[in-house]
Amino acid sequence: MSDHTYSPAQGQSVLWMRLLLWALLILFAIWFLLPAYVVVGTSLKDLEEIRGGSLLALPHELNFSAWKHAWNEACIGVRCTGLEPYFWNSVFMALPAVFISTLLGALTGYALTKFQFRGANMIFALILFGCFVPFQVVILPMAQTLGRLGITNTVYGLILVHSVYGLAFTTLFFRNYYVTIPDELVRAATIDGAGFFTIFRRIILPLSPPIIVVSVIWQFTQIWNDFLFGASFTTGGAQPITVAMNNLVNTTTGVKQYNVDMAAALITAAPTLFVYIVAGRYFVRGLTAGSVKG
Amino acid sequence: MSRPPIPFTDRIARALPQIVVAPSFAAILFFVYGFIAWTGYISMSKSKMLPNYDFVGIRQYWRLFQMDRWSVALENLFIFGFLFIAVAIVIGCLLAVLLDQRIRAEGFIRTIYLYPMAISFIITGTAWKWIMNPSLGLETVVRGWGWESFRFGWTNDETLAVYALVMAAVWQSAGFVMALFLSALRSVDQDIIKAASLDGASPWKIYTRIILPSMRPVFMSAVVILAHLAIKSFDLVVALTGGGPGYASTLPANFMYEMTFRRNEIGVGAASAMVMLATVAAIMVPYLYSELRGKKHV
Amino acid sequence: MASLTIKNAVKRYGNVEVLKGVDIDLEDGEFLVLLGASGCGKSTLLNMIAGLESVTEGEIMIGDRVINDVHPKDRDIAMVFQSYALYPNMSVGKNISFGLEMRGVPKKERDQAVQEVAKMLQMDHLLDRKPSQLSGGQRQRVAMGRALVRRPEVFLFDEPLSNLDAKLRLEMRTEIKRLHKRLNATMVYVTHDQIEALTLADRIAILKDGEVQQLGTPAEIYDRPVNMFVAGLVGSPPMNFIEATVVRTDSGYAAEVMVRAAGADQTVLLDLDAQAADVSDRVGRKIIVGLRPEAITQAGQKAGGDAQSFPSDIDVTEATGADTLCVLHWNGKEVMARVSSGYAQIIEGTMDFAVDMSRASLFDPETEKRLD
Amino acid sequence: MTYFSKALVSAVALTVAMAAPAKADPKAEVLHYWTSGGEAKAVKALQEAFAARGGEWIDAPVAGGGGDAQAAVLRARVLAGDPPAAVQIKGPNIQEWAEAGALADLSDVAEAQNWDAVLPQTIQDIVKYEGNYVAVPVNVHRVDWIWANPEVLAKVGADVPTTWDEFNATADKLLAAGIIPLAHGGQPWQDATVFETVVLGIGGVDFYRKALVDLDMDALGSDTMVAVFDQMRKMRGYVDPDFPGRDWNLATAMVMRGEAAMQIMGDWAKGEFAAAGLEPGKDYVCAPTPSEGGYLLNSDSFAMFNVSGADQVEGQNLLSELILGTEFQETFNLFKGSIPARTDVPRGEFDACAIKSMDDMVAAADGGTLLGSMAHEIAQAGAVRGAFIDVATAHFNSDMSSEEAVEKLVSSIKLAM
Repeated sequence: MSDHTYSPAQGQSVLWMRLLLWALLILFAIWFLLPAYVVVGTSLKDLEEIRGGSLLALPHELNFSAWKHAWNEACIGVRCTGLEPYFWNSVFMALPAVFISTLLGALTGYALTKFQFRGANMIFALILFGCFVPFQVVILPMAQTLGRLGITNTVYGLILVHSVYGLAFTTLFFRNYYVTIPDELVRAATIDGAGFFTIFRRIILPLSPPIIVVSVIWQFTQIWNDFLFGASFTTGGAQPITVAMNNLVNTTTGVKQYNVDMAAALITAAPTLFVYIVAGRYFVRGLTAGSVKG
Repeated sequence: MSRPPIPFTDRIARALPQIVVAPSFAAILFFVYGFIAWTGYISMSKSKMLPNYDFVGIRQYWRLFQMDRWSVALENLFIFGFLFIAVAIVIGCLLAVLLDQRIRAEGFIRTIYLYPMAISFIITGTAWKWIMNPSLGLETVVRGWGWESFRFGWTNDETLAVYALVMAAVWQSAGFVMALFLSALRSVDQDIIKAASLDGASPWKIYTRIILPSMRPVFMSAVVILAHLAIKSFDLVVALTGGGPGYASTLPANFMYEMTFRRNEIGVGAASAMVMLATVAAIMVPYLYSELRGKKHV
Repeated sequence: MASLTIKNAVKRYGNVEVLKGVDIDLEDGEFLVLLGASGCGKSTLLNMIAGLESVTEGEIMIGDRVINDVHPKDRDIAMVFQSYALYPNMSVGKNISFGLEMRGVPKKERDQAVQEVAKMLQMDHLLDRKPSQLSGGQRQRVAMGRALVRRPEVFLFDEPLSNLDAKLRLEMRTEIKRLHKRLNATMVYVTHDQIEALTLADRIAILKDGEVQQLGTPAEIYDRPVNMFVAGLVGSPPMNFIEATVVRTDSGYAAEVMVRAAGADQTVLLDLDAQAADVSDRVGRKIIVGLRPEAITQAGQKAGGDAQSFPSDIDVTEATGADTLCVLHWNGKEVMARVSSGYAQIIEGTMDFAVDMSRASLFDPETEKRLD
Repeated sequence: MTYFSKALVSAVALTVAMAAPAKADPKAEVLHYWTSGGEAKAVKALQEAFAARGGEWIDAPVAGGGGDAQAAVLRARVLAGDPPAAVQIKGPNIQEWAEAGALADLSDVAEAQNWDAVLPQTIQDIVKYEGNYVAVPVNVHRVDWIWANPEVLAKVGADVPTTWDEFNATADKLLAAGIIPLAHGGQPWQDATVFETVVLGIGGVDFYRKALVDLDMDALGSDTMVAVFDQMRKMRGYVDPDFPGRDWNLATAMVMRGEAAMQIMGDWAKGEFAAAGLEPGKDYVCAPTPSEGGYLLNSDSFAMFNVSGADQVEGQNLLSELILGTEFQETFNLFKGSIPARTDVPRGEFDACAIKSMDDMVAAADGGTLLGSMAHEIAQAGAVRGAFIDVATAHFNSDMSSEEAVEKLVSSIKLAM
């Protein structure tokens, strides 16, 4: 809001305000960057340097050996494969789960807002409450269910779990976004002869990219970063990367290899970081477009 | 002239919205409410190592509330939840206002503020654990600069450990709150701001009296999202403090996990879960009610 | 082209009755306007005709086909919405041809039909634009084009002009009138603007609280409103309602009114002899005399023998150009009179006014119904 | 299904079932939490032995917290009806799982390998349910050890203490010399480990048995217990301020590097010394924590769960045979720092600490001073152990008075029983 006019006498104080503003911005930036700096810095040092130097010191040289070690050499239990296979486990788990939960959330949000049938609000409230269920609660009954379905310890089990518990959030996002789309569009299309799915595909979906971005980023982050479900429902080779990373960090032989641990943490966080850095802009924009106005 | 019967395909077409919602809703009914009901029943059973269906009434709740660990966990949840939500909103709001001053490199700075949201609590916790480690982390560094009395080993102090949780959680979520508020600031009607500044209101007044109050819905969204993070906080505790020192920084989610899986006290675990859910419901149900009531169709 | 019949249409949401049994018969090619304030049920009725809302009770027929349970797309209707409801992601051409595409019309025919309609509405140069690049008037045309291209049996309009500015609204009103003449199609048009209703309609149905108050030609509605609600809704400025006591006179009956003249209240007897209504049993009791502003005008203007004239103080005058409105005080309330503009200079003072009681409507103060 | 195809299916099924025991390659999914240091090497040795006999080993490590995370996985898998073949569980947990009907009967292997003859009675009690073997013991750990760096002790002219008074005196001297007396990791189970050695030392064997094994309320609320907490308060003073959250092996590393003088930890700590190439008696010394001949026993074991499929059953049998075989008992325990569960393993390769442990165990068994560890889930399982740990750790990590701690102990144990 800087389009106010100031009198010359205020010029001095404007300058001071500007300085203060930047000081605050930079201070917060340091606070936000500190952990990243520590983690990245340490991952590039060798063990000698870590023990000898200070946490905040810059690495002497860029040494990527810890990264390589974490990626495909480090031992997790008795398997010395590094994080690589688990990385792909996570990819094969996250992509379908993000897709399914986003699609179902979009369809549900669309049906609940544009076809306000009896009880639609009640159904929405019931779905929404699903956002707040602590996941520890569902582990045991979920284990039984997965067992009945015969998908224990498989990536399909995790896809199911993440799709179901992501649904509450995606429905919330899409519902709040679709509320802002005029109902008349749907009515016009109905009279034009378009059916439920045609309207969704031809009218609603083309208007949805902002909220799809929000939903995909949110879901991808949640699912990729999940530890509890991954740790409870999978073992060994089927584990997602977060669990493998935890095992790797806790698999020590004599000396704690901080640099490898840090590199492993960074490799684990890399995809979500990438998504935020590349698409963060659209995330903010998407929030403006819909979920905020709810 | 008699009415023709409704063709079958038409009937399907008309019921499509319900048909489409049905699987999702059924899934939620089963996987959320079914499981809650199951947990509710188990909380009144004498389940120990494995679920057991012998009914014992409220005995597990009685035991739960006698446990020291539980009262600590519950108290921590209130401290943690309140501080986390309040501080994250204050900082998020402040950052949004700062970034709204048409500064250069806004996109870059915004990314810096937002990136922690991308990181899992496990990694956040681990990184802050290192930084707060008295001999390895920031404390030694700052003392090395000459500030001898500097203390940052919060995780190792039983009275400060829960604040360490707050700090790490705020670090992770403040950027997200900022994004919410920033997008709301951007959608405020510019005419109102012009009118206010013509009326002679200072920028500070414009923010505090006009813009921020108009963002009530965003404020509510932020509270709801943060509250859900607070209630669900589990990984962060595991990675940052391990619930310690002792169990000084344990939260209900951790308590539940410990009881259910480590102590062969599934009944008590389920009882604690039900208390958590009741807490959530006490906050959420009035909110949902007021939110949705206003939006009923004509 | 087809007729439209609405038989005892009822709409309920739970316990709330939004429409309480509406009967309307519309002939082929007729233009019906549904007029009423917001919440009166007019849009609900339109949506029921369109098939966007279900019919709780009663029947809706197009031609001799009951369409209660027919899907909107099979009703052969087209609708123009208040917000235009243009598909933001499609170009103007796509917007117009979407309905044809859904009906499986081959591409070539679609393109041809779009071209035709675009020409008719003078927007052939806009076909490749997106709705966001259009002005309000242009969007309105696209919305019309989308309805026209399908050549439906019934056109439905849901307050299509209310988002336009005054000048465009006039233009589009004429345009719609012209289209109706040219296509000779059955049209149902919802509005809360009584002038639109009067200018466009063959017949007007006035709704209040889910009930049709009056269904008739614009002239019937204007001249012989069935109750005070209808009388007050149609006409601008609205009809004056003057509470008066019925008295016996030598010639018959009159309504006694206190008129402010030269600073004091004078008793004036408004002659009721020209009225069809029988007021003999109301002597000594109150009735409501409804007078449109144009029935009160400057003395000497009206040649008709029915007019009676008397002086009245003018409080304020409002010149509209064509004529001038004067605010008078009768019975301690404001009354509007319409005088020709030659008298516009009179700002205040006392003037002789003539009242044409043959154009007056009488209402029962209790039931608010017309006395006939 | 037609009658014919039904018949066909059952015929095939029968053939498979009959053919399977002879043909199936042994296969076993092994759920364990041995991911650190010597443990990781030890488990690798087992896997290699298993593979050498043609077995397919499906590794399912769950790192962290001495099996905290594993406990969730195990329950999830059992409830899903798909338990892993072999799971690292121990102590009373074995009895509880057996009672739930989840464990397979290993009597056949046990008879063939004559387990009754080679296992000490205490161990047999742990791994048998209603007289049948349901788990295979891997080793015996002694918990009440002090691991010390002799060079550091020499700096203040001290030896490894043999009484708690001596311990305190030595520690005070070390403190004065600016050395951390006690390397300790602030995890609840580590606090409890120190706690139980203090109970054994201050209270004696009988007190330990009454309080920690039999849960005698008088003993739990006694003045002796107050004295135990007094000593714990002193111990807290001997620990450096960074201890919360530290893993035990990092504490061991502090002793190796001479940053700290002693660590109270089970003999798995020796695996860390060994992995670093250090030698007992020279680079480090081991001595029991002060007590009157007590021996706190911890024993790791693998329980075999009820699984379907001939290959998995075959895998369980092979695994059981290997685990209790002399060869594996020797190699594994050399890596792990513990001593073999069976008594007939050649002692030649074992170091002085292990030999002492073996001798002490026999002596303790004879003298009735062989006790199960509470902190390590031998004396008590789940809830009661948790209650002990809660109080021990709450006291150790706050300024709670000893009297208050005793009160809490009594009420918590009552609640958990």
